[in-house]
Amino acid sequence: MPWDRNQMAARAAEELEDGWYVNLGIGIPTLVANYVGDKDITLQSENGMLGMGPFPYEGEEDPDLINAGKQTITELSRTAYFDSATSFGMIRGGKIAAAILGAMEVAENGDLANWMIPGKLVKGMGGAMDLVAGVGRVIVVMDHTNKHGDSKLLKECTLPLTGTGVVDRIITNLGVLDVVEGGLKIVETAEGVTEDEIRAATEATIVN
Amino acid sequence: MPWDRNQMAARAAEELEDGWYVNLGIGIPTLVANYVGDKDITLQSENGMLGMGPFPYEGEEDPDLINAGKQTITELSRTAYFDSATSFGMIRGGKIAAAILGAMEVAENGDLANWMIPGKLVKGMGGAMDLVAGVGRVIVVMDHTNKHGDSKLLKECTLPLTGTGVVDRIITNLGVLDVVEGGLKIVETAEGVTEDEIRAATEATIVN
Amino acid sequence: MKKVYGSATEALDGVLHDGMLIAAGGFGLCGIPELLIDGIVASGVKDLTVASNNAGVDGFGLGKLLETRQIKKMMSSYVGENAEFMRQYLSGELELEFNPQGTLAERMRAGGAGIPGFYTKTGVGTQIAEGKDVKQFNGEDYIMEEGIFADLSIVKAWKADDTGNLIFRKTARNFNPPAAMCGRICIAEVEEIVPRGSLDPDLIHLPGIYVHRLIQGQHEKRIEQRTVRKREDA
Amino acid sequence: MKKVYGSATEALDGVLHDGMLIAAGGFGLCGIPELLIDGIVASGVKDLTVASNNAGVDGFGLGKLLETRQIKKMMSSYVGENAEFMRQYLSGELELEFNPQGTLAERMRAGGAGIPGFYTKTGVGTQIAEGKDVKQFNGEDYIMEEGIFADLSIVKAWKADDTGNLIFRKTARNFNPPAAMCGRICIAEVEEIVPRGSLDPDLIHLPGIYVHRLIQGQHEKRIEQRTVRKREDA
Repeated sequence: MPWDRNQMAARAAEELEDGWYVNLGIGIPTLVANYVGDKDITLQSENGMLGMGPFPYEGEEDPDLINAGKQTITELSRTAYFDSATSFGMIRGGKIAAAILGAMEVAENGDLANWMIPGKLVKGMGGAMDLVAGVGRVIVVMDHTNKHGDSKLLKECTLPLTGTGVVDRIITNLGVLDVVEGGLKIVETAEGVTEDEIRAATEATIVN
Repeated sequence: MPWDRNQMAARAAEELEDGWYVNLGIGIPTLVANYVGDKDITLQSENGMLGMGPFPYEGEEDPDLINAGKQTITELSRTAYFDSATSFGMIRGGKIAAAILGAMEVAENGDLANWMIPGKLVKGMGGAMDLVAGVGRVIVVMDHTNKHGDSKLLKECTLPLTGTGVVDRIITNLGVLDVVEGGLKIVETAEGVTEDEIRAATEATIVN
Repeated sequence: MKKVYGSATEALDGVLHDGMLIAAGGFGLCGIPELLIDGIVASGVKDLTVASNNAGVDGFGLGKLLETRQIKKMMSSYVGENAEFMRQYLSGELELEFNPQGTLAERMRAGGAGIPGFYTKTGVGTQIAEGKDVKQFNGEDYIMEEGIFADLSIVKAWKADDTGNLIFRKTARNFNPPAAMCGRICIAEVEEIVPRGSLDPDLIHLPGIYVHRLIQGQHEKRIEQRTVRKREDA
Repeated sequence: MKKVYGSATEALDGVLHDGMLIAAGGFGLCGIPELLIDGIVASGVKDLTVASNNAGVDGFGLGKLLETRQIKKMMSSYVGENAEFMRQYLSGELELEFNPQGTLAERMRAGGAGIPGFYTKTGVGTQIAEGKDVKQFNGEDYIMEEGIFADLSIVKAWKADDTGNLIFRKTARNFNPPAAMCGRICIAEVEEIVPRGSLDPDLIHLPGIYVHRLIQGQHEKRIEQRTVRKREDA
């Protein structure tokens, strides 16, 4: 049976190693924070914070304390604040071990498209282009196919790119795939999903 | 009679305007701080401080509080500390209104040489190249001639340059000269010094 | 040299002109210069280019300057939390230059630090790279981005002393320091001006050299996305 | 993930190799990583290139690593407060790359921020510009300087918490933050490690993400130029 959102987030959390500084994108990636267990993970919020805590209790919201999704959050005992130039200095400078991001399309060469659909409302790339260019490891978490049933793992991206050759690993509802020489390699399947089912749902070249 | 060191410093202090942030070089420029009177001048020390105060009282020296000449100093109520990248960001970015610096040679086009004499011990340019390239106004304070009686205001510098076309005004023991189109212009003479005496002591073109 | 002014209108006097480039601090509605935005609305200055990570929401923040059509062009990384913005943009009334968020922040800092151009990997191979210089370092492509040199910076801080030394609070710091750095003139608004000497010189986020004018006032500090957890979750 | 080590030698274990590039914080003898320099002396690692604004004095600071001939090359803005340095330099035993002080600081910050090159006016038309790319912006020449990417950074701070968040004191901050940023590995030495939560998160100068290892110890903090005024001058 394919993974649900929470199972995908839990699987993504396994990617994180003790001591890592990590940036989580909006959507399913945000849920990853619930599954890090007792690993020593420090979350960055690219608007200027390391050590992002959970949502505040009702009545304790602070307008000066938000995350990159503009949601009210809290600080931890390890928290440090800094300005946006410093924040993206650490992103661009490779100090963030990993980013876990959503995507619209991933190509077999690691190209990523997750910021705009031509002809639709374009809101902007925010920090996504900086993150994929800068962080140590880019892990994409997304459904394997779109609502029409078409593969989101493609030979080539059709949408405008966020970055070229940037994706390291893809976690979908069907399993886990790595970007390797020549295409994508199946690393793991969701329980009850076969490699053949993944192949059938994937446009990108699958290599062994 | 030519000005002495303190008179040159006092004359240089007249160049400073209320509200300015200023960087003073080593030597006579350091003395300028004694003559700013009640003008609101904030001194920058390029090792990471705005609002540099006087030397400490004996016994109150702090090894963590030095100026760019590595001398122990004190802080003021307006003081702010920052790192060296930020410090030179404000210098390069033109936030410092003026630097008052010593020099070995100044050319009539504003070229400045004040960091090395080939064949002699070379200690380095420190922050001088950044200062002359970045600050709003570069004022040189130096003797008009060297110990051999040769002019230090030249048609062209003979020593390696600190910056090209960077000097705005020169205050020597004989008077005050501006770098203008075509050469140097005498702005003021020390009391009892004639313009002809300045011309005679100057190799650079003097224009009217 | 008095930096403290009585109001946004007084502080803005003489520094506004049509067609100017303004850099604004803030992220979403967090740490935005509310009072100075109101002052610019009141001034009627127009054809502005505004460099700001976001464009406010309808009726608040930079959204106010969009409603009055005083903005000709935005330089931003993320917009469209604002219906009026989208309407003007889609109808061609408003120009928009997208900048990756980190590139925008660094372009502001670079302008403030006298750096007219720098190389970054961000955006290589994407639309963002179109028309930009490419240079290889260690066999990899980087694109050149230019420093932003604004005519005016408007920023919001928590506290200031009267020399303009600024302290920010939590994530309301965000784009404010780089925005402040890149302006030929910078005006800061704060919640409280304290006597000089009451801020620890080791703990100043932005030295007063960057701040030319200063006002104090009440801030609404609107929350854009109120997210909470219930106490029983604890 | 434990960052705190028991000694300089323990903290340096496994990160040193001959021929490596080390970025060191400090200005003169102020805010220098005394303990880590001693640890590097003890390690015997050699052929080092050291990026540091100054080169210490005879017998103290980086002067110790010069005495033991462990340094092959210095990248500095001001040297020669050190007789042994000058002897080795004039005899050709030691290479020296002069960098304008602000260029050196910015090259370190750039390396730490993933910026491989930037343009500056500093040094245009001087020896420093020789061999460097020139580009015009607004009709004026600028030269390109490259980011410094060090194998190791060694820095000195005042206080740290155990996650590596650092606070500096007065002008001992200087090159330490940019030096810390540009290292693949950064080791910090501090006067005191405090429990996490005891540093105000708004007032951290360098977030722990930049600091991989951490030691605490006694510092001599030698004064290079003791200048005072007499009380009767007051």
